[in-house]
Amino acid sequence: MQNFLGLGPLTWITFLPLLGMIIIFLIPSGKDEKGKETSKQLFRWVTIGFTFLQLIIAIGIYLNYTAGMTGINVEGGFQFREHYNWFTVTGLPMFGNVKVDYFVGIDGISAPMILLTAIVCFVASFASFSIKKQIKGYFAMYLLLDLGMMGVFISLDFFLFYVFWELMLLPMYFLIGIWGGPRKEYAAIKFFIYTLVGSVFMLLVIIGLYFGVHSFNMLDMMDPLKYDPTSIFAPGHGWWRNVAFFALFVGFAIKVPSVPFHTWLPDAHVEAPTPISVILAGVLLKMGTYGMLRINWPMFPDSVKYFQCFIAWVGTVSILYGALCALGQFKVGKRDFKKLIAYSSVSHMGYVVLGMSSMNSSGMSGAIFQMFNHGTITSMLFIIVGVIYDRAHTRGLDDFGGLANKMPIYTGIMAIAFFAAIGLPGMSGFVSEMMIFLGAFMAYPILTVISGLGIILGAAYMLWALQKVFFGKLPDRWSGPWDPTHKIYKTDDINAVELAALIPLAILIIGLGIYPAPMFNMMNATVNHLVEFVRIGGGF
Amino acid sequence: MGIGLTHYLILSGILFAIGLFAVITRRNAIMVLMGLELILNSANINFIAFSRFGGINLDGQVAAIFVIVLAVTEAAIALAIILNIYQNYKHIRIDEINKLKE
Amino acid sequence: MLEALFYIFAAMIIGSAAVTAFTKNILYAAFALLFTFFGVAAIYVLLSADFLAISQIMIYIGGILVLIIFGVMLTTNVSIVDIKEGFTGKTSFIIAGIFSAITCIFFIYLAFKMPFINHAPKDVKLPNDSTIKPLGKLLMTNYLLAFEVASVVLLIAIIGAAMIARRHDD
Amino acid sequence: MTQENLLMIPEISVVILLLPLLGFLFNIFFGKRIGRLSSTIATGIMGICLALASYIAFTKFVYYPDNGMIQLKFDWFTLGPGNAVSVGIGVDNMTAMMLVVVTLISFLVHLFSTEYMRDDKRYSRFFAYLGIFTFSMLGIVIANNFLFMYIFWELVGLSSYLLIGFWYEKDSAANASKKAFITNRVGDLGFFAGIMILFFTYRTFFFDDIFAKILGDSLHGIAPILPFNSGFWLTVAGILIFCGAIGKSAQFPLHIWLPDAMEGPTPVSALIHAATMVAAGVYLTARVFPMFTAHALLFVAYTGAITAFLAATIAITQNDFKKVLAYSTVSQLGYMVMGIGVGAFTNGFFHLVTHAWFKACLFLASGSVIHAMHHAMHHLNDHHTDPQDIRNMGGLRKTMPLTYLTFLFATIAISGVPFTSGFLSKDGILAGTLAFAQLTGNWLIPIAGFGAAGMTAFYMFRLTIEAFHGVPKTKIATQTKENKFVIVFPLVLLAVMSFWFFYSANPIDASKGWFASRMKAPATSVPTAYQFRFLVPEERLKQEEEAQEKLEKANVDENTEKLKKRIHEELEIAYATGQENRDSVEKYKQEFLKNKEEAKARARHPLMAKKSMKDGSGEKEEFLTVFEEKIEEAHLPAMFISVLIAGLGILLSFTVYQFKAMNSDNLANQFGLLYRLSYNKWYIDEIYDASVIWFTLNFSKVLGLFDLKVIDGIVNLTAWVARLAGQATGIFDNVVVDGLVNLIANVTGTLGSIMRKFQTGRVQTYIGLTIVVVILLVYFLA
Repeated sequence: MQNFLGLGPLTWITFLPLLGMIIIFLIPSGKDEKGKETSKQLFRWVTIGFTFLQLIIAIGIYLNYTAGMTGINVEGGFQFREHYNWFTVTGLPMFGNVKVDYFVGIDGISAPMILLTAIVCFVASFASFSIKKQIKGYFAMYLLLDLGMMGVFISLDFFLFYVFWELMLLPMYFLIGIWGGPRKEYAAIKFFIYTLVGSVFMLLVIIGLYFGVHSFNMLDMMDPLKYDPTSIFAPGHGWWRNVAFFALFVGFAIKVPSVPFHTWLPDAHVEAPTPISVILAGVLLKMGTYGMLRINWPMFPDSVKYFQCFIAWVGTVSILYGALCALGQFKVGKRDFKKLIAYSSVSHMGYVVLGMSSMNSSGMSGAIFQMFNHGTITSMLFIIVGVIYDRAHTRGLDDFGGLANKMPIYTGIMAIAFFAAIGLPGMSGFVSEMMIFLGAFMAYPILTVISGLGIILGAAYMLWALQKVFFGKLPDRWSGPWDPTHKIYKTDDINAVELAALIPLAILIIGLGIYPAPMFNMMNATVNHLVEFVRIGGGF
Repeated sequence: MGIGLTHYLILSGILFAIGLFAVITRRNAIMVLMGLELILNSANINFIAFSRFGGINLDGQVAAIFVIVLAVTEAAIALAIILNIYQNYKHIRIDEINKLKE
Repeated sequence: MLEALFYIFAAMIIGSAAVTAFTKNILYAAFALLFTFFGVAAIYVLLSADFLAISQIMIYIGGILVLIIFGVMLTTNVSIVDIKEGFTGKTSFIIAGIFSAITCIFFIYLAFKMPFINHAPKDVKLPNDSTIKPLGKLLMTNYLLAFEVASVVLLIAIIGAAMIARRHDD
Repeated sequence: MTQENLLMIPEISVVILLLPLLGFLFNIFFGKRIGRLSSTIATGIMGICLALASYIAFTKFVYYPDNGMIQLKFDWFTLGPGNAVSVGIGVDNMTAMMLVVVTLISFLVHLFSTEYMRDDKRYSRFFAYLGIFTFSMLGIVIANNFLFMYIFWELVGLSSYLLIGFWYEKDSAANASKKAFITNRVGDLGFFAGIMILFFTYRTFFFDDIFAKILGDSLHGIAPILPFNSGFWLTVAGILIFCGAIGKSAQFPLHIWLPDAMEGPTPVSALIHAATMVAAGVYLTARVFPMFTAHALLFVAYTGAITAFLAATIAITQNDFKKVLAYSTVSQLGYMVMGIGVGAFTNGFFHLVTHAWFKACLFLASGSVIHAMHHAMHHLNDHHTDPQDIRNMGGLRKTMPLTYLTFLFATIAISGVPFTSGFLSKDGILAGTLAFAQLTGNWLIPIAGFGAAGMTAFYMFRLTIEAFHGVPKTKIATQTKENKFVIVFPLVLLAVMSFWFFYSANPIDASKGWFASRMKAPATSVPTAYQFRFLVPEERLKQEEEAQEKLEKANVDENTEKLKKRIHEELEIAYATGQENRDSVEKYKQEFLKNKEEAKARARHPLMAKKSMKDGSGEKEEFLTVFEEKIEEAHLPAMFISVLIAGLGILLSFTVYQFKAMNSDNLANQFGLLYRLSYNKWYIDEIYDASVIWFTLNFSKVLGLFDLKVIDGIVNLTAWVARLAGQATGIFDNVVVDGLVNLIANVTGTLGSIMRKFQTGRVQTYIGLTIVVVILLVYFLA
């Protein structure tokens, strides 16, 4: 892929949203005499345009991606890489010279994530049509969030990574806190503080590692020869390295989220507006597992082995706990549709953690593929909830019923999403879950079979929800013309904009379910390299 | 006893005090102006007294000339201002013109 | 002889100044001011400052006082004959009195206690010829700049005064 | 078998597989627009499939009669060099037979449904679902590996879910579909665990590769790959895979979903829940038959026996037309599983095929009856009577003669009366159980089998008599009419298919027929030490014996060298396939030696029959095992007993229900406890509700509360503590720090307000003050 204007495709894909943001800021809000924002359509289409450009670049990256290059700790294995000096600060006390690079590149782990981010952002921008207030600010924030997420996935400099990581938090906070539901402030602050705690752990380790290698380059941090032998993370300091690994793991596990750090997720999902839920579940959760694969695994391969069993337990517990909590939604408190899906996310991300704990190529590939699939599937689920919420202004599962007759197309699409979430063969979720199970079984047979209960529980709660919403009799309030005062809601079927968001995802889910080879080809070399790297302990 | 510097200074001091009193107490702006003239005169007496007895010779007198010049300009401008005030307020009672308070 | 003259003129200055300060009638005050200026001019003569004495009479009496009287005429409603303008109030009257008294006493105190008083010559020989020539020389040499500035200031003051006093209704 | 002379079998099988999918896609997207035409398209596609399947079956049976599998293998995706996930399709005799069964029944059900579903508002949707079901079922049939099988297994579950819940407006239907799916998932978890064990060990999903590797080098005196050097894991894997069959074929204890599944439309019940999908479990059991160890087979046999018996007892007392048939299906599936479990592979599979015809016939006939009842009810404006309750029927023989005749014939077939296909297959299974009992002493299995056979005859005739004989019990029954041709035609065809002569010229023994000769039991792959001796082919026993002797005779050092070399090779394979964590060479060798001793000891296991001394006599029966001979011996006794018992059952049924010689209510009262147990289905649903489901739901509830209160509570508590600390510092801040600041401010303010007094705004005051200050300054400074 050619460099355009002297900047590589990764820079373009990451900073395009910034351009969009500037354009959005330049467009006047243009309120007419009634106070209605006249240029809101323009904001929407600008956002869609920029995310679409991003998607095109992402597809271009995919098409020009060379399968078989390794990455992880080999700089030559990264593709589309750009390496410039960002800034250098000299003569700091203690730190000495601090050199921060703009070092980006992708390998088999980040390439699927780039693709996923581009897809989810594009799709979620369609779902953003339901946002009605302060549209200018919303889309500006949205694009900033997009930028942050892309940046996290391309960064190979730890400092840069951290900058993007934090950059992403802020718009998320506002997007939940301003455009969210009734308890938005609580949810936003909870989200923010939770993830900030994780960031603090990460920051501590970053500083520690910096003193070890005197560089923020991630690849240097993976090389035992680059470490100052006196530093606490140098090879041989197993205890300290384990502590650092654990701190990082907790930091990322909060983001995943793994039990018991998951309680921000249901709140954030329930309160966030639909497109933000989509992005939250579709991309943000992946950052935890991505961080583990990019940072935890190769930087602390010795500690990974030490904690392997523990990680597998974390995965198993998350799977079962999330699934049971999702099932428990039918019994406890408000039966909220979004909360159900939020808990199912906990469960599904548990599979990813379980797969990563296996340390073999099936499990790892499955985990990465599951990250991608969970992104597409859960995005679809949240958009689906958003569609019904726009019509009914409720997410209570008890308020629905018998919609299959009223909204047949919607029901069909929803069935695809639900069965994909259950892991039905023919959908991408099946392939990834299968690979995770096959891989994890080689490492921890008993745990794997126990976590297999998750697929039964998954079927139970998903089908339960499906039945609640679509089957049975239509409640009286759902028939008749639109009349919010009497709680009678219109039940027009899904519209074109919503379909535009859902159909690409559905095609992707089914397409990858039938022919997953493109994804696996993309990540094979990297994953095998990582597995081998961790197996030999990386020299630590 | 011969008339010395001290006498002149006492004279100018008394004149100054009277002028000050006029400046502070009178309501009419023109009366205030008159008080000012008294003060300036007391200052001039001092200058010239110093010129006579203080060993500064004619420099004191030159200063007095400038003071007179200043007095003239001051009187001219002050009167112009007073006229202006009169045009605006239809009176020149200076204690009622307390815009500075706000 | 000179001492008697000094005391006479001093009494005249203080008396007329007091009238200026205390009278309610603004016209009386203006006339009393006339006597004060005369008295001061006389004191200048006693101090052998002839040029200044003449200037005092010409400028103060011929210029400023006339100006003041014009001001009085223009700003006081003569037709209803209420040119008596009172003081700002009893409290301020007393306070101002005390202030002035303190000031007066302070100056007298200074007149006696200032260190240079003792170095001043008791009696200085009066010059015989006029001071006009040396004054003119001084103004044209040492004080040229001040002189020029003063003239500019005068010019500006005249323009300014004319501007300010101009009627604004056109 | 070379590629060029396969007569296009793999290609055509792929076409057969994909055609129904095409129909599904077409009907789901355009079905609504084309209306009635959708059924024509779907039926037409099934007709083509049927023709192609017949071609494949004919070709396979005639040109490739030996039981080899013609297969295609390809990589689905790869995980790096040498680490591919391969899948493929394959056709052997069993597949060819199944293709015909599935396509024929599917075709007939399509035909039947064109009329039966005529008034349904989701007409085209129904045919779309039938299409995807047929696709998935064919996928199971032609899969040659576990992965594909599992994939289509799940897809079949999906289509079953969709079809059971077709009338989702009814809560009962929605619940039943959910129950079916989840129950199946439980079984599938076991299935998947079994697949994981096999894949973990052999790194392949293909049946033939796995069986070959299980057999491994035991012939050459080398132990099979870890962990199957002990029979335990092999047994576990077998049982786990069989779990899939337990779920899908509704075996005890997961049979509970099948009777509920009758909420779906009746053609669906015929297609899925009688003839094909539920048989998939049996098909799977037959597929993996070569890897069942002795213990696993015993497990399978007992499961089948219990299911057959239990379901038969329940079926006796049910009143719902379809429920009776459902339990009868469960019972018959138990039969098939039992047959395979005892090693009567051929007859078990045979029963699958014959059962498919007559059970489909029974269900379609019931559909015909229900359809007629519905119409009659509609005619009478009656919307409350249950059209499926046999207590509302009676006397339908007169109004619906064709339906009656076909139903009767299918009933005779299922009861095991001679000259029917049902007799042939059932007799074979029962003979197998007898032989098995003789060889191993498990006499409970034949007892359950014969008991179930008698009960089957009884309740099937009860059903026939109650519904068709006697006088109409309600007005509706009198108003019923025979259905149209498209409904009756499949019935007749299926009934005709139940005659014996389709399978064997001999009406009482099918073992010499074409079917039995094509569906030979595959030789077991399980090492001799873990298998019933009588199931292991003579040939292999002989080979093994020779190998053993050679091994013993061979020089010990040489042997060790050979072993080491072999072990190295094994380890290399293990490394290449990623089993890097394997034990060291030394350990491996020791284990091998130890296992050899154990294997010798295990050979004297009580389950193992004594080795037959008989020499292989028949020229064609190269692999004729002891067991097969025993079956032949047991054939006649089994036949007599089964005919006798079936006859007794029929007789009893006629006595009670036709001639009313005994009052059925009295009988029910006499056997009160048993009756209630049977009527309430042994309370199995209730037990589940009270145990597993109750536990799961309440556990999830508790966990949900735990999450909400405890975990979130801890988070909120932390936040609360932080906030409290914040408040404390806030108070400190307000009182002390702010206090100081405020103090200063107050002082300033007070001073200011004092000073304010001086600010009169009058110039004169300012002048006065200025003077005072100047004086003060002069005084103090000068």
